[in-house]
Amino acid sequence: MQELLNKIAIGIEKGNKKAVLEDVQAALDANIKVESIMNDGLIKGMEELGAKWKRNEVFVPEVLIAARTLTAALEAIKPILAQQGVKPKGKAVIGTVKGDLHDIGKNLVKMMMVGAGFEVVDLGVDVSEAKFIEALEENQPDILLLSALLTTTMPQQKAVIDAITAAQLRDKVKIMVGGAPVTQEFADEIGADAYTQDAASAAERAVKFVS
Amino acid sequence: MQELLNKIAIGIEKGNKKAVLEDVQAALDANIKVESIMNDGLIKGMEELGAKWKRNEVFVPEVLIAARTLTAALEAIKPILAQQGVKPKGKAVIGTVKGDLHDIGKNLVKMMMVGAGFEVVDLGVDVSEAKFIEALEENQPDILLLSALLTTTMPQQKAVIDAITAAQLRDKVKIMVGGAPVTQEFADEIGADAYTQDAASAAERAVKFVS
Amino acid sequence: MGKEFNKVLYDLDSFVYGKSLYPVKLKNGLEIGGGLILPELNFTLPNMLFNESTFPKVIEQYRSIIDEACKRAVELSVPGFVAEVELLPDATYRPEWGIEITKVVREVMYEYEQKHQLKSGLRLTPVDIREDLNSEHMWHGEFWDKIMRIFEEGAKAGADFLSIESIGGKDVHDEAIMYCNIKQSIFGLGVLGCMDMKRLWGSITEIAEKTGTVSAGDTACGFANTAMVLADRGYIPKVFAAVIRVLAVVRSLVAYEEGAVGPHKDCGYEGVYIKAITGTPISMEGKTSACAHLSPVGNIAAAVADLWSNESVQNLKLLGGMAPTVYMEQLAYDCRLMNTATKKGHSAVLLLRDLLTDSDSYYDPQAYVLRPDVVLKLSAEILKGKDHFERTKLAGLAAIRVLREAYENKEVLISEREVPWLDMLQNEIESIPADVNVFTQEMIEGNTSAKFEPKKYDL
Amino acid sequence: MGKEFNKVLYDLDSFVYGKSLYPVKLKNGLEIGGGLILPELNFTLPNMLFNESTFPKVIEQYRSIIDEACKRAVELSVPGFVAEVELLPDATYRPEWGIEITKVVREVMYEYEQKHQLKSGLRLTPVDIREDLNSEHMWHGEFWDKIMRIFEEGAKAGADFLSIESIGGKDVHDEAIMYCNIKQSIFGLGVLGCMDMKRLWGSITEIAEKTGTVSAGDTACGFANTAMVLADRGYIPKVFAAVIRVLAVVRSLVAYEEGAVGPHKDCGYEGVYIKAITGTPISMEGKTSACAHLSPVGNIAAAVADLWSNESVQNLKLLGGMAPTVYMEQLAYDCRLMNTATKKGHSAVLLLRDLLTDSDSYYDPQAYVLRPDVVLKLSAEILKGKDHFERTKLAGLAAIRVLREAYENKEVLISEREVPWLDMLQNEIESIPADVNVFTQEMIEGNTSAKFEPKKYDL
Ligand SMILES: [Zn+2]
Ligand SMILES: [Zn+2]
Ligand SMILES: [Zn+2]
Repeated sequence: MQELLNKIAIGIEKGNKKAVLEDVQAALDANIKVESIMNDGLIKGMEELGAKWKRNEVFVPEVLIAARTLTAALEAIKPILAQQGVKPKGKAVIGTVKGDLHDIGKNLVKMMMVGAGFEVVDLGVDVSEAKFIEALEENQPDILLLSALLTTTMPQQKAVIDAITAAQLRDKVKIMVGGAPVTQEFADEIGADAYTQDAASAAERAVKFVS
Repeated sequence: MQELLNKIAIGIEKGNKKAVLEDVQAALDANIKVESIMNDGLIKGMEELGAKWKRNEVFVPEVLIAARTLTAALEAIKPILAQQGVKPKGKAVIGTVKGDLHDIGKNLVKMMMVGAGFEVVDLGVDVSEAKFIEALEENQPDILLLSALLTTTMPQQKAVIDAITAAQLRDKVKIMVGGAPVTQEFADEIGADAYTQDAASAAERAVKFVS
Repeated sequence: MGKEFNKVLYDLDSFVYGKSLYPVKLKNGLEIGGGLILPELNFTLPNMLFNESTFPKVIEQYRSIIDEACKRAVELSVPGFVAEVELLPDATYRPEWGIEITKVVREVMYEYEQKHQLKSGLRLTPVDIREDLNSEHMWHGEFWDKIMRIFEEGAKAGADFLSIESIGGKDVHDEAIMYCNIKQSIFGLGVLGCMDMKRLWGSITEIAEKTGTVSAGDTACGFANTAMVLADRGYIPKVFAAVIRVLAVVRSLVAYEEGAVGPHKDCGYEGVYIKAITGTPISMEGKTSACAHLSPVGNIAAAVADLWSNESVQNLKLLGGMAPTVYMEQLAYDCRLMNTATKKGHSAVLLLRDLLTDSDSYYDPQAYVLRPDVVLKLSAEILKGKDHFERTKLAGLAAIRVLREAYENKEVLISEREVPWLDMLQNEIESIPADVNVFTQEMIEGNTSAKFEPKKYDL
Repeated sequence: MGKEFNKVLYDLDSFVYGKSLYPVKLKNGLEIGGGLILPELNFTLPNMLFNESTFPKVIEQYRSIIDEACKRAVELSVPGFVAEVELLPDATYRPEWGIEITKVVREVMYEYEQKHQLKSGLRLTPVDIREDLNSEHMWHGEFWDKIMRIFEEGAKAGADFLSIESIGGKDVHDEAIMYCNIKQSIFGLGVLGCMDMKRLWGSITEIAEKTGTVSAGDTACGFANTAMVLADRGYIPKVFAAVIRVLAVVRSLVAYEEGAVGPHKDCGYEGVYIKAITGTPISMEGKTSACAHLSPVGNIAAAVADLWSNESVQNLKLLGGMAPTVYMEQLAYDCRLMNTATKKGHSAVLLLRDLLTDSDSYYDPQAYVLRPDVVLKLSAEILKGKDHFERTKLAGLAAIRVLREAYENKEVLISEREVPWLDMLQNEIESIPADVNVFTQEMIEGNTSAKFEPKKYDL
């Protein structure tokens, strides 16, 4: 059993989707608990990759491919997880605010969030207040992440937070903000729950919010 | 008469205190109105020097000496001015805030204010909220000028304004702020009435407040 | 292609900063590439709202930025400079705003020219809003029209140089960078990018001719600089970013094939290749653009530059003054040093150029591919290709070959974990079919980027 | 005088950047003036409150500033650097705060040394709170004690270099600048300043010896830089500011007579004279300190520097990163260029030094008096004086003479309205009595500065 879980973990690290899906099926067939498959196989593989990331031993593409593999595997066992009431570590909604088309920074954060075990709903770029609120209502996430890369779209992060407050959803979600011109001071000023400097620390901070 | 007033004006420009004091006495003896001595002689000389300053034709020492001369002359005719109910263009209190020992910037502003016809009370450097309030009560100025040269003493400009508000004196005085790290944005934020970038524009702005 | 470029125009001895074969001269006498290297000042708003009600404040920001910067330029006896007005999205979506900003900035510049004989030119750069999710087509429709309107009316409002950081192909290239997928990158730059550049720069050049302004050039910023910034953080291999830079040459060259005459845009580091191939002057940015992004090419970027830029800085107050003024001063001193060498004579110029070059080129493959000697060599390789597609592939292969050699000769530092990437990238490029149509079909079918819609390119 | 300095130690050929006759070496091997020019990074807090309750935030600011700057230094392969912790008044009035800041910053630096072999040293500079209105005496009492406590405990907390921007004589000199009163200036610098420097630097050197740290040196910042900034705005004549700079030499030299060994402090541009006369290494700042103040000496300041500083920058976020990190990068590239010349050979160093020099020296008399050749010439003139007072007067007269000659030879730009000032200043200096006691008495009697109290100097 341990061997199979290890194999799954290594498959995630290598981003070998086909092998991982097969191994997960084999694990299910062998009556390994789905919670264990998730935590000791899939998530563990991702954690080990995360450790390598921190030591500068892997690049983004490797993490992205692993994250993609993880998503596919989680998708495959989703019905069983739901059936057994096993929940992901947390749920997050992410998007770049209205007027801002910057994509890559947001995608990096999304990647690290997936890697940290979050289920992530990506709203894309140029996202209006209304769309964010709709997504909150629909997905009930633990975390909302707002990206802004321009000095003139930073105020839109405030607009989103204000709209969420007005919609009386503010206390239901932790809001994190980021982007090149954003600062901790600005985050405090607009009432965000957290600001981090880069994608990796964003995910680390998010984990603290749900644990 | 015009000749004598011109002579006074030129004396101010040159900073020739002895000559100015003599000429002012001569003008008084010739029954020239004290208001005219002030406006068409003393202040006019200062204005002409100010115009040269703007055209980069004179240096600070020349303006300082002229301002000093002006102050001495005004001092000499003060009793007569008071008697006839003639008032100076305005009254100002100036100081560098608590925790900050920078002097020269403040002195330049003071010099330009005197040159613009203001009676200026200089509280010096490292001035506490209490001292500013005391000076407001005692002098009843039109303008209060606060200088701060350090990023960590800028907040003290806010503290002074807050203390003035608490003492219910805020609506009795226009407050101007300045100093290397100060910005218009910061001035707005702390509720100052004006910010200017340099000494000359500070005096110009101050004139607008009293005219 | 319109104009054809088939040979390298400089030898190493004549390939220097401040001087280009075909200088660009404005009516007021300001000359770029005519002997002096000059500052190109860039600036942006501080954190603030940009809307109807704040627009007067926005205008006042721009006015005061350029006024203070010009004042300092006069005090430092700057012999001339270019100001770039890189419009924010808001000012591009509402062309009348962008045009008004252009007008206000240019007026201040004219004023300083009249009063203080400070010659200057304005580069107008709208943001490429065709990236908008609602943009239906690359070459027509609302977004295209707005950009063209800004160029045309901005020219009348006083712009001298027309530029853009165009995004044709970026829809696939963003993903290419994240996955370090060199095939996809070649598709983005060498196929889609080149197709788009052709249409775009044909139109811009037409407007420039009509309005008596200068069709200046583009930058592969959204491609190669994005890669550079990610590489700088250790997210992707530096060798990948270095190769992307060289791939970008062919794409940025298309502007010149369509009639642009320079100066090439500051954040397009591939400009050194453009200069080698076209003889037009270029703008570059390096250490003095650290305010906008850190980089591994701080000195070498200046080696053959004709304008020297700070890329972008917010209008924040530093202790020494507003940040754009501070950066004007820094650029002025950088240029002063280089122009003093020019006054001293050619051998001083060559020495300074080589010091700038040698000081950076060992530490990073991205710096290495900007070495003047490497640029001349690789340019020749690139020009062997018969069309954009082939040239782009050759660019990649030649860059990989040069980096491998340099690594073996210990001329460049490549970290051990990056070394295998050279082979991986080469294999990938070699697997690309020879026929561009076959390749295009393959890339469209295998496309995984949600942002890429072939029909926007009539594909 | 303690140690006596009586001759100029360099000829023009050996007077270059990065190399000094008596380099300073730390235990960790970091060497200043041993061949390489290195960055000296300076930084300050953004606009924020500094008090009991914000102190944890203050500490976090300092920690993150130095951490990010070190990270970038490693990425750019910086061969070593100095960080200056120039304490704010709050952290000097409460020595335990200043000491805690020192400790936190130094710890991060040690960490980078261990993990990444990044050698560095910390310069600790309390603010000279003896300027406080409540200060009763220059050489004893509460304020003196606090400064000495910071040096002593700061040394134990990890400081490597002890420095201060001392203010002895500033009480009369502030007024001297405003009125361009050269006699008063000579009194402030050549009499009061020198008296104070002797006492102050005797004590600092004692502490340095006791704690195994380096007595580094002072700067006439509050004197000559104040004049420079006012001259830059056109408030006072540039020739006056230039003469003040040269007067300041004698005063700043006193630190070395009392045992300081360098590196002289960044904002003391008179350091080039200190280097010529003492052979100790110096820190200088120029274009890359525009963040702290604009200046007319952007390039020339680097000509013979051993450390290259940005003077001060708030911890603000620029687009490229936090401002101190951005300035670390800029300094690193400046130094890299200069060190590449050193690697290339002595003639390259001389050429680069001369380019740096010639690029600025024509435009401003303040730049002119920093020319290496002028520095050597004027230093020899200054050293002809038998004591501080006579040397200061000679410094003034020699500077005026050199500027007049240079103006006549069209080697320096002096605006017409400034030319008469040369004669005026000379006449004033020549009217100063030969006997320092007579002069002192005269200045005390004629004193108009409210801030100056003779009894604080035991006068
Ligand atoms: Zn760009
Ligand atoms: Zn200083
Ligand atoms: Zn300093």
